[in-house]
Amino acid sequence: MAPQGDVPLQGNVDVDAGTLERLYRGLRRIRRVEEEVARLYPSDKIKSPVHLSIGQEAIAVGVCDPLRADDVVAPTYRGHAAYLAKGGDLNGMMAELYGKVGGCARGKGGSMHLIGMERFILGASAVVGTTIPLALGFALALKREGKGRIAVAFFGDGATEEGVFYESLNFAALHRLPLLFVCENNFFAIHTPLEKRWATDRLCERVATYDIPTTKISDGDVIKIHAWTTESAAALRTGAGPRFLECHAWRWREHVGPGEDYDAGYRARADLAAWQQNDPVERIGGRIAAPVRAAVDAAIEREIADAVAFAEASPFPDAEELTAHVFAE
Amino acid sequence: MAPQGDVPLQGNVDVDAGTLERLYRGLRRIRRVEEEVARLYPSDKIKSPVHLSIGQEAIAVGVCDPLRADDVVAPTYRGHAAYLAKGGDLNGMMAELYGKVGGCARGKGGSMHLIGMERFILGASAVVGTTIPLALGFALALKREGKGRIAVAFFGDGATEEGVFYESLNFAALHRLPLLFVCENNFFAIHTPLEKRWATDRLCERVATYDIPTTKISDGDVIKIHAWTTESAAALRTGAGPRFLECHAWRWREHVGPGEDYDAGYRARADLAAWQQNDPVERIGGRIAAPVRAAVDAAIEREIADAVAFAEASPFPDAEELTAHVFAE
Amino acid sequence: MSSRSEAAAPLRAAAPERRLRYVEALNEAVAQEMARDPRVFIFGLDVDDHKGIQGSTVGLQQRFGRDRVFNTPLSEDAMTGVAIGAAMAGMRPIHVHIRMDFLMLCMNQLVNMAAKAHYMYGGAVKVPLVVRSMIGKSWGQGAQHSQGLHAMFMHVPGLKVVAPSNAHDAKGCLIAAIRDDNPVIFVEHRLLYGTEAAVPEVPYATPFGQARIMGRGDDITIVGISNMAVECLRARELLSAAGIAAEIIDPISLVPLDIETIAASARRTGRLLVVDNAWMTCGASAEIVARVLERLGTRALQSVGRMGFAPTTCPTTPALEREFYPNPATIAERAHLLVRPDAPAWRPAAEDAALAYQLQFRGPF
Amino acid sequence: MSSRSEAAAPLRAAAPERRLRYVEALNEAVAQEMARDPRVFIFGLDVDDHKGIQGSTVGLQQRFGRDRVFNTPLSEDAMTGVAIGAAMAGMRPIHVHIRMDFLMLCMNQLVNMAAKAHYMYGGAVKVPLVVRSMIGKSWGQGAQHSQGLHAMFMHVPGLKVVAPSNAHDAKGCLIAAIRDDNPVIFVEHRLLYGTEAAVPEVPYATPFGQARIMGRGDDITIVGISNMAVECLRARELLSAAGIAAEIIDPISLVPLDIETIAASARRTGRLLVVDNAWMTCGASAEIVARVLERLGTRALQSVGRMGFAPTTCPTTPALEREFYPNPATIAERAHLLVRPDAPAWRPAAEDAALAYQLQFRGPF
Ligand SMILES: Cc1ncc(C[n+]2csc(CCOP(=O)(O)OP(=O)(O)O)c2C)c(N)n1
Ligand SMILES: Cc1ncc(C[n+]2csc(CCOP(=O)(O)OP(=O)(O)O)c2C)c(N)n1
Ligand SMILES: [Mg+2]
Ligand SMILES: [Mg+2]
Repeated sequence: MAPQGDVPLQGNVDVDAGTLERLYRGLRRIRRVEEEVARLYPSDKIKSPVHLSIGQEAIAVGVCDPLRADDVVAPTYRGHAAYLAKGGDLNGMMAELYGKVGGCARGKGGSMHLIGMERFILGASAVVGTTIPLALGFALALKREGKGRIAVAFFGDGATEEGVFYESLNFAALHRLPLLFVCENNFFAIHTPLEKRWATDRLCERVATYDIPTTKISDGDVIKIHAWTTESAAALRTGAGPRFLECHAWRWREHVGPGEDYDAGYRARADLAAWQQNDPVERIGGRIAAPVRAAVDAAIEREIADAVAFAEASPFPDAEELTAHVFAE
Repeated sequence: MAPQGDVPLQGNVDVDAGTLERLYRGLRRIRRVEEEVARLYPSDKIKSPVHLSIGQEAIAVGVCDPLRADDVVAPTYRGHAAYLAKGGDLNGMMAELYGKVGGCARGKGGSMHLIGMERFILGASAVVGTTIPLALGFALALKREGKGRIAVAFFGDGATEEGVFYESLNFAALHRLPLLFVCENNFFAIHTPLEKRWATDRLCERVATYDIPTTKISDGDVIKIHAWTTESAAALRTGAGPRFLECHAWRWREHVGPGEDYDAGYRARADLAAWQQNDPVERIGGRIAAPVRAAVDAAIEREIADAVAFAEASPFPDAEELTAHVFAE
Repeated sequence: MSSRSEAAAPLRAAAPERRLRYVEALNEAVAQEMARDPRVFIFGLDVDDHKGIQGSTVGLQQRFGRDRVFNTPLSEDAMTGVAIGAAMAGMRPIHVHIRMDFLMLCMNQLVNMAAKAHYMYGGAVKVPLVVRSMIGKSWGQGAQHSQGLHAMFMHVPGLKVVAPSNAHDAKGCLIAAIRDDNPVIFVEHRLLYGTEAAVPEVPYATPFGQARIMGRGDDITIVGISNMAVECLRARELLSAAGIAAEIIDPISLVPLDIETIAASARRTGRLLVVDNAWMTCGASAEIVARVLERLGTRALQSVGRMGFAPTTCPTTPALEREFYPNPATIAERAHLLVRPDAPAWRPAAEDAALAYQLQFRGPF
Repeated sequence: MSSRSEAAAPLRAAAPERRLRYVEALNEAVAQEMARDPRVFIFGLDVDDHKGIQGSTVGLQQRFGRDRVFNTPLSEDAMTGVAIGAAMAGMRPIHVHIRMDFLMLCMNQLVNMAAKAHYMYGGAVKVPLVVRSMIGKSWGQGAQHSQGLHAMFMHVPGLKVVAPSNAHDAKGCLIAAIRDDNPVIFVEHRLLYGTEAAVPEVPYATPFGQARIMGRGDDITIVGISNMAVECLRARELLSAAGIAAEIIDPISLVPLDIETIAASARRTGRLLVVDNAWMTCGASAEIVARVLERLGTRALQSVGRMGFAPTTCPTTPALEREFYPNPATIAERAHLLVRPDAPAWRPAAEDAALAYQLQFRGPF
């Protein structure tokens, strides 16, 4: 049964060449940054736990590309992808992971608390679900402002089990807030599969009962995600209420840390293989002319090398920083 | 659109004469007890705020009558009706309202915290929604026990806005707990109407997405409520998962306290009149032979008089009681 | 200062002071700030109904519209997140709770997000948020409608906590809280709502971190928090009959805490009694006693004491509720014991204790 | 007691003691109680995955089945309600949280229901519930994964709070908590998980409200809470090099609190330092200082002090996190100052401080 309020995607969505290149660049950049983080990790230079998005990049990229620069996103602790896709400063991110004062949170936040307010990237939280209502509050402010800006809340499948998610849906719909709810359903919360946590998977249908139009994209297709966002963002800018997207995705690596953990037995490497077959980086990359792709790739490598150098060079915060910023002056 | 999992009631449900008499007695008893509480109120003998159920009696009575004595109910702070319908001791309730040591909570709880564990009436809470997951926990214990006992969680429309309600639905369905969710929808939370609180009224449909069968009864018909409970309780005893009932109802009096407050303007006296037309006490009473009815009424008056006398005679707790029961020994 | 001494007070030449009730002062503070600053808005359960949070929000929606004054669903957790998010976006929300006990539903947002955001994000955001919360007392409020939980918020760096004891400070503190760039937990005691004080019409901010000496004395320093400040003033009257001069200090704000004023007074009187409207264990009273002694050295004081809720859940029955709270008589008795440990036991006469309840603090502010 | 003094310890004739890690001790406690009492069950996020809460729940599901050992959705609030309801029904739940910070999501259930039910319902129900909660530290745990929030629970009557500092007490306290008819907040410090101690195989209950003197000394009494007890033992080693004999007390349980043992020690040494794994404001350290001084009278002690988290949010970067926590060197320095206020400033040598980290408490228990 199709839930009421379902927003079907048109059969064959596609994008123009410029968009395709942007999407590729976005996907590849996140992939490579996180691979680099994973590579650096054993060196003990990264100073906080990292939750990598490798394999899930399409969601952040597909959603953020159609946004305006002054739209707002609220990433999670698994937030490198959304941070980067929304234009977050790579130097600031890398230095933050290094615990350096040049980090986007001056080294005080680490990987789980990236922030980039100059790009309207809200700070992430290590407590699951906590930032959903914050995005709501931001959306309330944007609605009052009346300039057509919108907000996006990213969250995992696990976050939808927290009561605050439903409280947020109700309030967003009641006030017709310009907010996109984007659920990154990677089937697991840490190592626990959906079957142990969800009574049913009728999530979209449930959300639709708030009169929130919903869409589910199960194949991780960045073009579909892009199309949904383009259409939804336009609707929200002219006063349509909130919308909801559930995207299936596969987290390639372990929950936290740089490695894989298929030997732990809680999920099968065969599933990884299926998703890798479908890897958006390669799929979109394959549609880009080879020289263009090579140039994009090279630029990304330079940017990463620069960011690592920046992080290395940035000093640790001074001891006085310990008690700075407890209160805003 | 009929939500999936909807449990329609048979067209013409009815009950036998014995049940009818029990229902009448239950309805009338609650009505009269609360009228008496309201009458006593200005005398300052009642020592805690009272949230009367006058007008909403059909829900407690219709749900509790088909239950087994060892089934469990979790009432709310508007809980006199459920407490009495499940067989709670009237003396203990009246003395509790009086703040006397003979009260069901030794005077420490008051009207908002009635309890009757000997009749498997869980203690009520003054914090909206708080007892829903407690009923769940009790249901979990009953399921483990394996004796076919079930639990009932009562809650208002306002409580369905709290996140814990959704967390509870999910867990109950996931574990197929023997629990009936009963929402007493009286359209208001204190003075705030549903329109200011609910994005939509598709509540049953939402609950159904947990694969929880739902039913909505909009006319306050105690016979329908009784039929739903009879059928649902039987299903639960043999291992069916939880069920959900939404009952419309009208709170005749003010939110808290003994009086009416239609002059406040937040709701119309005309609505009261409509519900009073349909008053279950009178409707069911009208189907009972006059002498039987008179005998029932008289017995109720005697019981109430005895309870008031009991409460009057019961002493206030001694000062040492202040620090008794902080910890269980 | 007292009903008795007042009778003898000289008539003032100045224009009669304007007096407001605590709820009216709160209402005026919000109205003036909303008029001044379009970023201010107020929301929460029941703010726009006809009772308007005991009058403290009455008329605001008519004046400022539904966008800036609105009711919410029963969703304390998400609504607190909404407030924090809006604050980060540059608005200045006031979130109202009719019982402090309900803050337990939004502790995650208050403790893990509001308190920490400015620091955790390296100063990149601010959270100018006011959380108004009411403490209930008397007439069967009971276990879940009576708690003064300010200590939990004092415990967490990044939150300010204020608990004004009179209408004058209620207005000044609320204006200061609204203008503050940090989350402020604003503690209001229900029994103070009806009390009157001189409240200037012009907007003014009561500075945080500045305690007020409500009555001078040389024999003992008594710190009273929230409505306990008023109870302490009443105790002071009773003590004066026994020849004891108590200095009464209202800290007004608990974070930041004006420990200097309290310590200086205690050093002078040599005795310190802290009376809180809360439990004592890990409470504000423990903090004040410990901080004063750390600062002055233990030898500087002859005696210290704490009073607060009985170490038990709050009972509904008046027979026990009466014993649950400190009152002027028990405060006076305890102070007497601290001042004259070797004297025969003393209690104020019952009728004096009853009379003490007629006293209201009338300044100076 | 120390790595140094141990080398010189006489060989024991008795059978070699069985040593377990803290996580193993927790695991054994639960397994033994589950075997003994079919009402005991354990649940919470991640309890049944391959990591099994750092090993503390590994193997339990295989042994006791999915009905008694199970994972939950991310729904801390409702799951706490489930635990309380099941406890009221006569079961004995153990609810596990991998960070104490997450308890902020279920404060309503813990504070407004679990703590109060027995009292508020006049003794009609009991809530035999254990809430296991882990405090994080080091390596970028940061603002929301590092808080020691036991003071909030100590504040509320009706909750017991224990914070064992070693494997021996971890087992004994967990068994005692499971058998207790009241809600017990069980505080586990992550850095203690790998530490070993002698742990008898037979089930035993460590009595609540009985502090342990972990090392004798006459110059100063130092109370260390949770893993700070271990840090204080290390500080004691450093102090002994400076000729100062510190008495180290581990309260083990915070509610009930064995104030007698602490006060008696402080009276003898004349000095009291309380070192907490938490913030100080309205913390356990404030409470212990205040309670000891109320009990003994201020004049009984020469000096008091408190140490705890820096009054700030916990930063992730090690450059700042290092400064956030008390450590053996800073504790020793502070103790030295309290004992010899007029002596020239003293700090332990850096290499001694580093060496101190090899020390583990080995009893006597
Ligand atoms: C409120 C809360 N409970 C538990 C945790 C521990 N935890 C950290 S990540 C995580 C899984 C969250 O799953 P999901 O929302 O699906 O996000 P994913 O990690 O899969 O991206 C859990 C349970 C937490 N951080 N916050
Ligand atoms: C968590 C919480 N928030 C707010 C309140 C204040 N309050 C008391 S009753 C009530 C209305 C509840 O409405 P509903 O659940 O529909 O029950 P009703 O009173 O209509 O029976 C509110 C908001 C409360 N007690 N608990
Ligand atoms: Mg997930
Ligand atoms: Mg209602």
